[in-house]
Amino acid sequence: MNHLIPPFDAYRVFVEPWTINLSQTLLMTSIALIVALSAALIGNYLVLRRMSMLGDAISHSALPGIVIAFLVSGSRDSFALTIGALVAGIVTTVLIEFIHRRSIVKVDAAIGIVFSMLFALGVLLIELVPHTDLDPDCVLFGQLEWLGVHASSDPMKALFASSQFQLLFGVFILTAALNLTFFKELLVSSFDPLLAGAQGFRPTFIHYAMMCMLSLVVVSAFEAVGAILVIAMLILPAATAYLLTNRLRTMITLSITHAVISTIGGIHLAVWLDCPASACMVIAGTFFFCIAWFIHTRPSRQVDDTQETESLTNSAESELAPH
Amino acid sequence: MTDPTSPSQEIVLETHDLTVAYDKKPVLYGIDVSIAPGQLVGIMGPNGAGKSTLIKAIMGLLEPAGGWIQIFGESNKSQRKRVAYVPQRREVDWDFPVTVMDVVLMGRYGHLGLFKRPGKRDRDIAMEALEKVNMIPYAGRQISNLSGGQQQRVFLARALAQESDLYLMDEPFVGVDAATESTIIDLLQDLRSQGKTILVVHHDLPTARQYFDSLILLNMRLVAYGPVEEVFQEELLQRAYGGRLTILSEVADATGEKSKVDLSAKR
Amino acid sequence: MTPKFRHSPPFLALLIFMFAMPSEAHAAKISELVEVDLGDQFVRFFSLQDAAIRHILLGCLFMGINFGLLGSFVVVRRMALVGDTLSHAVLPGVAVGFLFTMSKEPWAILLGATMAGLLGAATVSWIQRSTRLKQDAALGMVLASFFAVGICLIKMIERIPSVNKSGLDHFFYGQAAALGRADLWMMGGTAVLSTIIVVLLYRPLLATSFDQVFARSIGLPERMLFHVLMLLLALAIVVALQAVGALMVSAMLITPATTAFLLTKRMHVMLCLATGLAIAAGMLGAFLSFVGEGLVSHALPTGPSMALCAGGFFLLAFLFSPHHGLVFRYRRHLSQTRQITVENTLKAIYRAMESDRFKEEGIAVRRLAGDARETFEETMTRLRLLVRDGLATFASTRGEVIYLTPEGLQHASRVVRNHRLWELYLTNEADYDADHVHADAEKVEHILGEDQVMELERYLDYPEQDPHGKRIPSLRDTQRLPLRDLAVKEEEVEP
Amino acid sequence: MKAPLTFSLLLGLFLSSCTKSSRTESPDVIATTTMIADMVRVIAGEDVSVGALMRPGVDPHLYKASPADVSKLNQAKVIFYNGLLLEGKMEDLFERLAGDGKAVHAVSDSVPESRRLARQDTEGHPDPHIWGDARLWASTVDDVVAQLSATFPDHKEDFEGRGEGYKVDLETLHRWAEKRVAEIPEDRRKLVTSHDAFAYFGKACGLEVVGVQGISTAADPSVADRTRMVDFIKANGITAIFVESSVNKALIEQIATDADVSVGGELFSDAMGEPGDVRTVNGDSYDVGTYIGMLKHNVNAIVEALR
Repeated sequence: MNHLIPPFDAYRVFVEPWTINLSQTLLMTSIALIVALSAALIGNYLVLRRMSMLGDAISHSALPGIVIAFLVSGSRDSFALTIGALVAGIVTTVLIEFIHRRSIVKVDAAIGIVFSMLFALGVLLIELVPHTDLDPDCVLFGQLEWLGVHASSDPMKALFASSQFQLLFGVFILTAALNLTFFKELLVSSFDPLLAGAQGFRPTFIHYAMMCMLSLVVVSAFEAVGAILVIAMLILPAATAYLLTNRLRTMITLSITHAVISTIGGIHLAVWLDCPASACMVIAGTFFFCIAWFIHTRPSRQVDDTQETESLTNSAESELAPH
Repeated sequence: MTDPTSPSQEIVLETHDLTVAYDKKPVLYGIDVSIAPGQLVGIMGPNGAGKSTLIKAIMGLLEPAGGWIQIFGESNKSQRKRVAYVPQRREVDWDFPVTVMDVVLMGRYGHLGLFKRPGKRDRDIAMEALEKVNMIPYAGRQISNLSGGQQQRVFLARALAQESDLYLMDEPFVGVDAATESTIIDLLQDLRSQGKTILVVHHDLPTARQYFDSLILLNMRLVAYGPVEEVFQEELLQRAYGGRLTILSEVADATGEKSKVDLSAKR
Repeated sequence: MTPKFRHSPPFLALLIFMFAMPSEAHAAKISELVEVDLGDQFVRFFSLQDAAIRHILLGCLFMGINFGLLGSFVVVRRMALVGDTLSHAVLPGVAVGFLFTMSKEPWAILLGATMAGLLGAATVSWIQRSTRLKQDAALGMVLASFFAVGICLIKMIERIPSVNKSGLDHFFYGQAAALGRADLWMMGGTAVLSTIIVVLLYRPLLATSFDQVFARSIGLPERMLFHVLMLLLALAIVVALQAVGALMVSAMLITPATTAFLLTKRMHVMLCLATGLAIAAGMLGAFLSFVGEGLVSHALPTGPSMALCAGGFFLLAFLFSPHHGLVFRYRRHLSQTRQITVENTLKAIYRAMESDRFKEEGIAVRRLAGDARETFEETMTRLRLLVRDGLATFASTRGEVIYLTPEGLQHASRVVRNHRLWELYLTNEADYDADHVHADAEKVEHILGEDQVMELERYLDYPEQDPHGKRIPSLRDTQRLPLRDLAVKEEEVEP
Repeated sequence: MKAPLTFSLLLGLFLSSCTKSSRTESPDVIATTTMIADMVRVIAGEDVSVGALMRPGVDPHLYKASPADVSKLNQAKVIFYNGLLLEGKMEDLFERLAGDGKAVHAVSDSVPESRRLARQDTEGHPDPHIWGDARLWASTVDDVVAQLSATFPDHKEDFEGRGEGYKVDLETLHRWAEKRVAEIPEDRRKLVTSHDAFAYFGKACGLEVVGVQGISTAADPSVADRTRMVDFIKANGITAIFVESSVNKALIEQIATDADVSVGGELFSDAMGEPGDVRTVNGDSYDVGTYIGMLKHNVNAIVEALR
């Protein structure tokens, strides 16, 4: 068992990262924080709009985009690949919306079909087109650790100069700015699209703008946390905050707090367990979610039993008549 | 067809030959109404008669398949700020993390435009609206902690905060307690006395008579429109509620089924 | 079945190629070493001489049964993404299964994975029940959290010395091409189990999937049934995962079931159809990947081919399904638009003839164009449609004059009759203003059926005139032709 | 009330543990794969501490780093990696570090273009599995010695001496391997494995190597590959095929069943065995946790199965 879980050594876990390994911790933490914060900000609306799994879909279907970008640009240059992934992400959301709107297929099935088909297409393309040696794993699994490795005397300066940091930071600023500027539009179109439409806010446009942001966040996070763990970073902070508060503003603040503490907690957990930091961040986030789950009491409902019944019945399959 | 208002008055809402279709299946046929200010109008009819559809079309949330709608003599979309809408309660997610105050403030968003945030004045207006519906003590509550009647009052307060001239309400009396019902109706009458116009989708025949000035009887088409006393006749009600005209609904089904008859096909 | 085709063509081709091979090559991928030919591959696939092909086809059969049946329930319950969640959530189970025996015992790993899958499904429903979080958030959280725990566990296992633990994470990269007898036994077992349970519990499962509250109210153990479904699903996914990989699980679970959902409205039909589609997609994918190499001279991976075949079926259903297919809807739209054009043209001719009191048999095209306020050519285009349908003829001798054939006249009478009856109906019975009815009748005249018209007529007490005072052609007019009769009748109507 | 209590408890625990523990030692030299680490360890001897990032039995394609690995890299004075894209995206990192002036050295740089083998499926990228050829591997020793000497000049002579000794060992190993492979009848010198990791090995020992998959272990092979491989095995009368320790075994095992041949054993391709795992074949004992032991294991397994 000692091999499995290293003994807890407070000095190694808490002191070393901030003393002898200071610069590496700073590098990793700053990147992880930026990613976690952008994801948490957009995640709030995903959870409220019941579209959490779109993050999963986009992260899978980025593969064909990356392959095609690789074929077109002929380089492994991360900028080109990011653009490819981004376009694929947007195509995914458009396709999902198209299938969902133009047929009786439900949203969840549309998501599942679109992403699995696009992923299959990506794998097939890799095999079909000669001279690609892209590895799906390589593309979709990121390593936060690599960003912590440094050689220069002033690692932070080198970090700020790196294109990857600039991309992530830009995405973060954009997400934060849009969140602040369009808070009320996002709020009203998520809560009551009819009212938003009646007030002339164009909920469809807001939906697609949000999907673009989501693609951007997911794709830019690939290198840092990988395709699958970014889903957790989208959903966990929002879900945790959602259990603890009844106000969107507080929810956003709490989700940011969750993102920050699970990032820092996760990095220390990773030092202790000697495991990948991104996975540990998710585990820490899950832990905080469980705490919130434990302490949260379901708001007392006076009348809503009927309402719940109603919504449950509504969700039943009306098209499918028992014969 | 009788027009309950004198022609000299400004017309708040006018629809002409309004036909609305859901997924190309017509739900409303050729509706003609014109409503004068200061009216409390009930919209009544059996289930599936197109009551909510009419309201959504007036709000510009549904594109009419034929005919037109004018609000204050102009296109309905340009007059959005003058129209307030109270949706059915089940149309929103009551678990959404917003407080009563937040919801009422949403009523101000249409006036704020894209970049502005609600300011002190908006808050005052929202408070005032809450006061009118006796919901001030609940201002900080999350909306899922409210009873059905309270939720309805919140929606009403939101509509009040919109400071509109035309109010469209979709079944505000469904699932609310008697106290709320009387609060709401008092408020509506108060609004009417201020010269506002209110259209209310309503279900209950007995109360309709005492609540409204005029009634729109719908059953896919306009059965009757006029002052309550005129409309409240056995024969008209029978026509609205006594089953849809079978052929009309059959044809509606047929158009829905063959959905692609282009309704605007060139003649 | 040992191969008896010792000297079959592919074998010979292979031998020849072996001798021609450059001697200095020291390493190669098999697909570059051996060229194959389209025809040979084709014959070979259907001869079933290779264990590989027999295995993959059997695998498709079992997987199709599993995923078709379970996928249908998953899709109608709107939890299509549970497949994706479970296929990621099993990772910690793989690690725990390994830790339990400290070796890569397949049974321990399978058991651990199934347990983790079940735990994941239970967590999803637990989160949904005890919080106000919705299903999508629960699914996403379970997917990523379990996966993260799995990654960490596997990293920890790497540190255990002197145990052969390499390749634990290969659990996810099941390769369809590597399907073997052991996989087939397990897949077959789960397929039989799923079939038995779905058949036995069909009605309760249907009831709970359709309306959970109702099912609970009539005393069905709704939660138990859900867990039975999840257990079957977890088993099916785990077995399929190590055989064909995570991608295939997500794709094959949802896609055929959704395709079936587009094609039928009956649950039992949907179950059969989904199963059939899943099997067909798998087999077709295997076939294409096998034969396709002859075409592109490159290995087509089997798993993605199968997934894309399932996607192809979905696309076909999406475009061509009789009720919902986009293309059919569009085609129907086109043909209806054409029919409407034809009928409107007929009506215009009828009206022109009517205003002449049916004295002239032919109508000048210019006049029609003038009535419709369109150019001569536009009118001619419309008239040519009539001629093509045999409803009218041009009189070439007297310039551009159009004559209705007897069929054309009948058809025209029918349309006009529909139009006028409907106008009358709306005015009399639906309280329409007279100025509204025309537009509506313009739409309805094309879709009124024979029965509806008769009913209308009876309802209106066999009227003679429409609200505008025009004569409504009678049923007999639409069946018999002589134009002179019409002219006579027109005279009678005139005061 | 509980929070301050918990906090002080935690703080107490934290402070008490501070005093007890000492700084964790980090190796001076870091190598990515186990093969490189072994070579560097032999050359460095006791003078310099050497660590490996990847653990035995870990497929480099699926390797995931932890913060400890990062601090190892950051504190290392010299880093050795294989190069030629064996480490995938990590190579971008190493190039960046090299650009920043860190002593980072790709072992494959010592292999001249002419001796690099092209990969069949990807143009322009040579095959990275250079350790398969003991002589080629020996040719990288000089550069490793030079790199180590540059960083630790005090031990220059020791490094050189041990480097020369290792080269001799590798040469001996190569001759031994050639001799062993010669025991296989010439027409049976065909090595069938999961993926293309044995090209250098095959060339060095005179074996013809055929892999089911290409270089990447994560690619999805097709059924046609399986049937073709079966044909190939039957046509050539091959008696045994081989699984690799770090690659999914299912496909090879299935092919063996299909073609009715035995699985000759497990070869180490992208990672070595556990240190201390000593095997004895024909009275010759070796530790498969070392490069020489690993190669001997592979050769013995192949020869015993194909002979």
